[in-house]
Formats: sequence, structure tokens, C-alpha cells
Amino acid sequence: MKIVYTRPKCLKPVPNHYCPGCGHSIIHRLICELVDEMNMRGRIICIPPAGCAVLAYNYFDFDVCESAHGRGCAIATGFKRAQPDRIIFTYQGDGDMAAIGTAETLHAANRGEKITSIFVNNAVYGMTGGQMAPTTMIGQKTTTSPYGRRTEVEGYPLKITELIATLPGAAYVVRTSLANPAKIRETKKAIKKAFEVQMAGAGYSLVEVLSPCPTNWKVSPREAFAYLEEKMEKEYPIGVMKDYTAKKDK
Amino acid sequence: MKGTDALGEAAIRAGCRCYFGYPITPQNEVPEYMSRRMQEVGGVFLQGESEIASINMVLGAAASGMRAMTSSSSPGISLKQEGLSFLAALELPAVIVNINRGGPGLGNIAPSQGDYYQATRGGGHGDYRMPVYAPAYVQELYDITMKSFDVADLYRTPVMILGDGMMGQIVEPIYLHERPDVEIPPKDYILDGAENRPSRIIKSLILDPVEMEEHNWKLKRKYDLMAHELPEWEEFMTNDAKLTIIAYGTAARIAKGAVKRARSEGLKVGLLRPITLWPFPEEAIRNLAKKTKLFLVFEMSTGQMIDDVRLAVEGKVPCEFYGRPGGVVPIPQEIARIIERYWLQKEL
Amino acid sequence: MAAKGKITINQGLCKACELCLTVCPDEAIRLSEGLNEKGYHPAETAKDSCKGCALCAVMCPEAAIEVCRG
Amino acid sequence: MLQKTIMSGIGGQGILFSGLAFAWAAMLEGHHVTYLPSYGAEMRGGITSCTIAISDEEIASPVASSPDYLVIMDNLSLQRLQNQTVSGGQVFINTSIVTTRPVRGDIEVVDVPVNELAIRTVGERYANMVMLGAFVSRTRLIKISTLIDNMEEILGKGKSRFKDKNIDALRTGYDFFSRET
Repeated sequence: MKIVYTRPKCLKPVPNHYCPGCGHSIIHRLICELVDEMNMRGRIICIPPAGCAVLAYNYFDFDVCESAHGRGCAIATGFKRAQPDRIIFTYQGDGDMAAIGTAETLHAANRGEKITSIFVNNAVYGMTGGQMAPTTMIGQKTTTSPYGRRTEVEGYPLKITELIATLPGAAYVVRTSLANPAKIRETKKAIKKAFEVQMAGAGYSLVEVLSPCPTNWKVSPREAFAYLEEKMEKEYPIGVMKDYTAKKDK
Repeated sequence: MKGTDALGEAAIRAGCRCYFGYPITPQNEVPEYMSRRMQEVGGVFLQGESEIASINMVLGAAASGMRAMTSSSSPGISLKQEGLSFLAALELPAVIVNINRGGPGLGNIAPSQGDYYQATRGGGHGDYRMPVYAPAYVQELYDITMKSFDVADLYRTPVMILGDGMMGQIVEPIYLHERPDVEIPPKDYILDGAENRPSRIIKSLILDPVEMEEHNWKLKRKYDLMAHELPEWEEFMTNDAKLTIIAYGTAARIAKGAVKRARSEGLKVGLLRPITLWPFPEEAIRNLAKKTKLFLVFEMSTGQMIDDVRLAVEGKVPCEFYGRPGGVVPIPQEIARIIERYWLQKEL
Repeated sequence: MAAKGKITINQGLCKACELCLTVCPDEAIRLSEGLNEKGYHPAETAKDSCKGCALCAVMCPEAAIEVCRG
Repeated sequence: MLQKTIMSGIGGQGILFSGLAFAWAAMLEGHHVTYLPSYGAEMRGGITSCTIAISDEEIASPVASSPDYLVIMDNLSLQRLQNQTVSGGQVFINTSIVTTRPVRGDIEVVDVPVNELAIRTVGERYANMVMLGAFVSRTRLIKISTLIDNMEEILGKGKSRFKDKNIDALRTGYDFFSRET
């Protein structure tokens, strides 16, 4: 018998702090698998966010630089401009990417910054205890939208990925989901392509991953993954929004 | 050479190869100069989308091992405070220039010294200090800019150069020398990919209070070392002075002119000019307090540095204050008149 | 001939989210009766029906499952 | 000896450049020099001025609240600055544009029809340098030859092709008084 699936080398052999059924841990693993497979450990640098994933450096066995809330893309820009031959990626949550860091994100994308952003959208602020995020669904109850998100009060779920897809500096923009093993495999493929796009110097690449937060959604992991597929994917359709390589093929 | 150009050139010659900034008057000549020169020397110039983004780009470049800087003016520096706190916490070297303008709020674009508290008290959140240099002459601005990159690297700290609109706009002849030889320890903390080495982490999140406390004390030991090694000041005719003016930056230039006038009228007046605002040249002032009868602090603000002077003097000698906030730049005669008034009043 | 598989679960890492159970087509995984260090009932092999499809490992947030096939 | 000059005009008249040229030449002659430009919020059309201090020793303040010399290129500048000049100071007035007269009797007024002189010779765009030529000719604060010999350096790389025109303009202004005396 041969091993067909094992824990990636770049994922430190320690238990993580994420809640049971958290999407972060899946995405961490996918990234580490890719770092191993693509032999990137010696030239990859990760900028995790402020949020649950701030502790990513406890799990990633490659270089990691902390960021202030929302500043990931600016710090990544500094890294990339200083070391153009390195692979730089930000790992950001919905608050980090789409609320406090919207300006940094949009402008990095618009400059065609040759960096990659992994944007984990779970429609809620996890680390601070389940407050409303810009991506919170209409009607979704959070600790700061106890009556459910109302568009007339809190506005609409922000689709930052669609926004970024309109920018000429963005080369590869895609939304994926963790809802089942097939979609997780798609997510891995998307992240791989995003890194390849960066290495090709084509511009900004963004992978939005719809990810469950069972704890703050107050459901079981099983139910959370079902919700992901049944509700979130309706509001946030998965698929490739922009792919510069596809254009070239035509 | 114009102040802002001298600053830019010194940075380039100090090996600064990354500049990130956002336009704000009265310091726009710095990014303009850097945008031209960085291209020539193969460095990075990038106009960020905001002050906040710019200082974080500096952070990224510093964590890459590059000499990096940003420049701004008062309202912009307020926005950079988050980044300053992080740079201090992460112990990353960087140079930040504040061409102080009138405030609070938008204020005006005239020279002011209203940001003294913000600069010397950190400005950002948390328990940190940051060296602050206040040059008064274009040559000194050039020299200090060059030096501040070394100080930043030697102590792994952000360093602020605090000038004002006058310092930036003024044109004075200067001598453009190369960077003096300063040995910088190897940067074994930078992130450049974990090729054939253990992975590295740059972080400031320390959830355990005991560990956080230890980190704070570690930083404090570094600040104590800086407080011991970095103070700089200039003394002018202080030896027999009965009245000593204390002023920095542009205010000190004016005060020097006033001292000369007073001296020509036979009044024994001197000037102490702090060049580092943090660490504050306390010892120099303490020593003068043994000789002089009265300190007169002159600032282009309503009185901020005077707090530090009083702390240094420890009540041994009276400290008076004269200030012109809001961007008003007085002439030496005006200060000379104030000197005369105190001279008579206090029967010196 | 149906492929034969075998999974090894690192029970110390398991948080009993049950996602592996959800995706397993062969009912090869169940929660154990015992507790791990963190107080979870970790997943364990249920019966000898595993074909080594690795869906559980793809799903596992803790990267706690190693899959062999052959 | 400390001598302070304020040159003032409308943005676009080139007053900042002529002030800088003056300061530069003074520096080349070995003086302590400061040059401090100031301008309003508008980039064109607003009042623009610069202060040049020249001294044999270190200059305390680059600001001149009571300048020894004023160079006035437009009406508004005269209104704003005439009261500041030191008693006995000289005020150079561009009579082509300035229609009012200083009300003070304790200052020396020097009239130069700068634009007319410029139109007649090198072109109106060089009025600022005509004024500088006249200013140097009258005050002798620096040598006109220092300006002429170093014009290329003062203009900088991008503008050195305008060297000859600037020099002609300087001479035009300079000769305006030299012929007179």
C-alpha cells in the first residue's frame, strides 16, 4: 500500500486553535500542500490578517509577517516591491479584506501588484465573537445585527471579488467554496493557479473562499457546510470571474 | 539646496531604496524628488493610496531588509501612527519624516511645532519610544537624514525626523558628502523565503501577559540604551549665560539670532538647542541649570517641549515660556524683546 | 477489483467535527467512545470497508487523516 | 551684513525662479544664503513670493518681516508688502503692470518698465529676468557676471536651452540702469 494523502510537511505538526469544522484549517492545509508540491518554501512569504487567522504563523512552516488589521495588501506590496522574485500572499478575512482594508485591497489590485490574496469569506467576524461583517447575509443574525441584517440599516453584502474583477490590474479572480470534497479540490486548484499567475508576473490574483464558521453561525459543522452550499453560494456564486489566460486563448 | 531635496538626496546616499508616500503639503517636494531619483538608482518609489497604506508598504520593505522611508505632514502623520506602533513592536527599522504644519485638524500649511507631543510621546498605541531628530539647518537635515537610517538599523527602530514647513522650503548651500562608514549588524530577522533555514516569524501578538511583559521590558532596555547613547544638542554662548533660551528646529534659528542681538547689547544670554527631542538632552539641561538663572523656552506652539525642560530642570531654576503657534514665524527682534523683558523683570 | 484502502487518524488532532463521517461513502469512520486530550470523541475506523478514496482527508480541517491505497 | 529681499508677483511671472537665481549666485559668491518660497493655495494666478537672505554670517531666520529690498511685479503685491519695507529700503516696481504708487515717503522707489523692456528685446516671458538684471544693476548685491556665467547650472538640465534668452534678459535689465548712470 502506498500513502495517497498525508499531512503536508509545511504544516507544523501541532494542533491548531481553530474551532471544530473551521474552514481556516482546511485552507491552511491546502496552502501547505501547494507550498510542498510547488516547492515554494524557500521563496514564499505569507501576510496573515488580524482575525482568527492571525496565528497562522504557528502552523505555517515558512516565513510569515504579521499585519495590522486590513493592511495586508499594503505590506505585501512593500515585500513584493522590495523582493520581486519572491512569492507574496496575503491571507485575509472578510473584515480585513472588505471592510477596514478595502482601500489597500482595491488599490493593490488596481496597481496590478504581483501578489496573491486568499480571501476567506465566512460572512461574520470570527475572532471578535461573531459580529456583523460586510459580507454578512441579508437576514443573518450576528451579535451586532441581532434582528438580522437589514438592507435599509446595514446595506448589502459586499461582493468585493466582483468589484476587483472589474479592475484591469487583476489577472485572476475566482470564488470557490469549501462545501464538499470536490469543491475543496477546486479551491486548491484555484489557489495553485493564483500562485502561478503571480509567478508569471501577470498581475494581482485573488481567491475568495466561502468558508464555514460553525461557532458563530451557531450550528454544527455538518449544518454549517450545508448552509455554505444552500445559502452562501446563492448570494456569492462560485466560479472564475476573471482569468487573463482565458482571454489569451481566444 | 532646498531642504526637501537635501533630505531626499541624503536618504538615497544612505542607501534608502524604497520610498512610499502620499502627497500632502508642505512636503510634496520629498516624494517628487524621490520619484525622480529612485528611478536613477534602481530603487522603488511608489505613491500609496493613503498614508496608512504607505507606512505599511514601508513595513513590508523593512521586513524584506531594505532601507525604507516615508514622509508626510501632520494630518498624514496622524494616519501613520498605527504603522509606527507596529514598526516599534516588530522592531523594524524605518525612517519617517514629519514636516510639521499648523494644526489641529487641517490647520494650515505654515511651519509649526505643534506635533512635539505626538512625536516624542510615540503617537501610536502601546508602550514604545522612538528617536526623534529636529534639524535646524539644511546641512544638518542632510546629515541627520543620513544618520537616521543607521540609527534605525542599529537599534531596529523607527526613527522620526521632525521638521517644519520652513525646514522643507528653505534653500541653503550644503556639502553633499557620502555616508560615513557605520557597521550595521547582519539582518538575521528579515523574511526572504525560508530557503535552507528554519522559517521566521515577524509578529507582535503576544497573548500571554507574562510574555508580553517580558517583551515590554526587553524593549525598555533598548530604549534605555538609546536614551543613553543618542541625545544630541547644540549649545551657543551658554557658558556664562544668566538667561538660557531652549528652542529647537526653526525656532532655534530665530532664537540664535535673538541671542546674538542680546549679546551685542551686553546681556549674557545663551541658547541650548535640542537636536534629539527623544531622547531629550536632559543631562545637558540639568548641567546648565547649575549655572543659569532663568530658562526661557521658545516654541512655535502653545508650549509642549517646556514639559520636558521642566522635568529635566526639576524645579531648580524657573522656566518661562514664549510661544507663537499657528504657523506664525517670529523674527529674532521679537525674541530679543522678550529676552530684554525677562532680563529686567527678573533683575538678572 | 475494488481498491483497498486504509486510513490512519491522528486522534490527538481530531476535534470531532464529524465532517469525515459525512463525506465517507463507505461508512468506514465513526466517533470513538473514548476521549482525547482535548475532550473530544475522536474519529476512528469503523469497519474494513475503506477503498482509499481520501475524501475524508480532503475534508478534514485538522489534517489528521493519512490515507493509504493499494 | 544681513540683507533681506522679498520678491513678489503673480504666479506664473517667474518670480520664484528669479529669486532662486539671485540666491544661487549669491551662494556661488561665498555668502551665507537662505531662499524661502511661499505661495498661496492656487498654483497659478495667486500671489507668489520668495524671501532671499544674504549675509556674511549664519542666518538666524529666513523670514523677512522688514526686508531691505522689495521687488514688486503686480499691484496686489505692492498693497500687501509696501508697509513692511524697512525705512530707507528700496522698492523695485514693475511699472508695466503696477498702476498704483507706494504711499510711504521714507522708501526709495525704483521704477522699471519690465514688460515693455522684455517685449522690445527677448520676449515678455523673460520679464522676471529683466527685473533681476535691473535689481542687480542698482543694488550691486551680487555681480551680474556670476549670474551670466552660471546660468546653465542655475537653469538645470531640463531648461538649459533657454540659457541665452535668460542672459539677454538679464543684460537688458542691467543696461537699463547702467546706461542711465
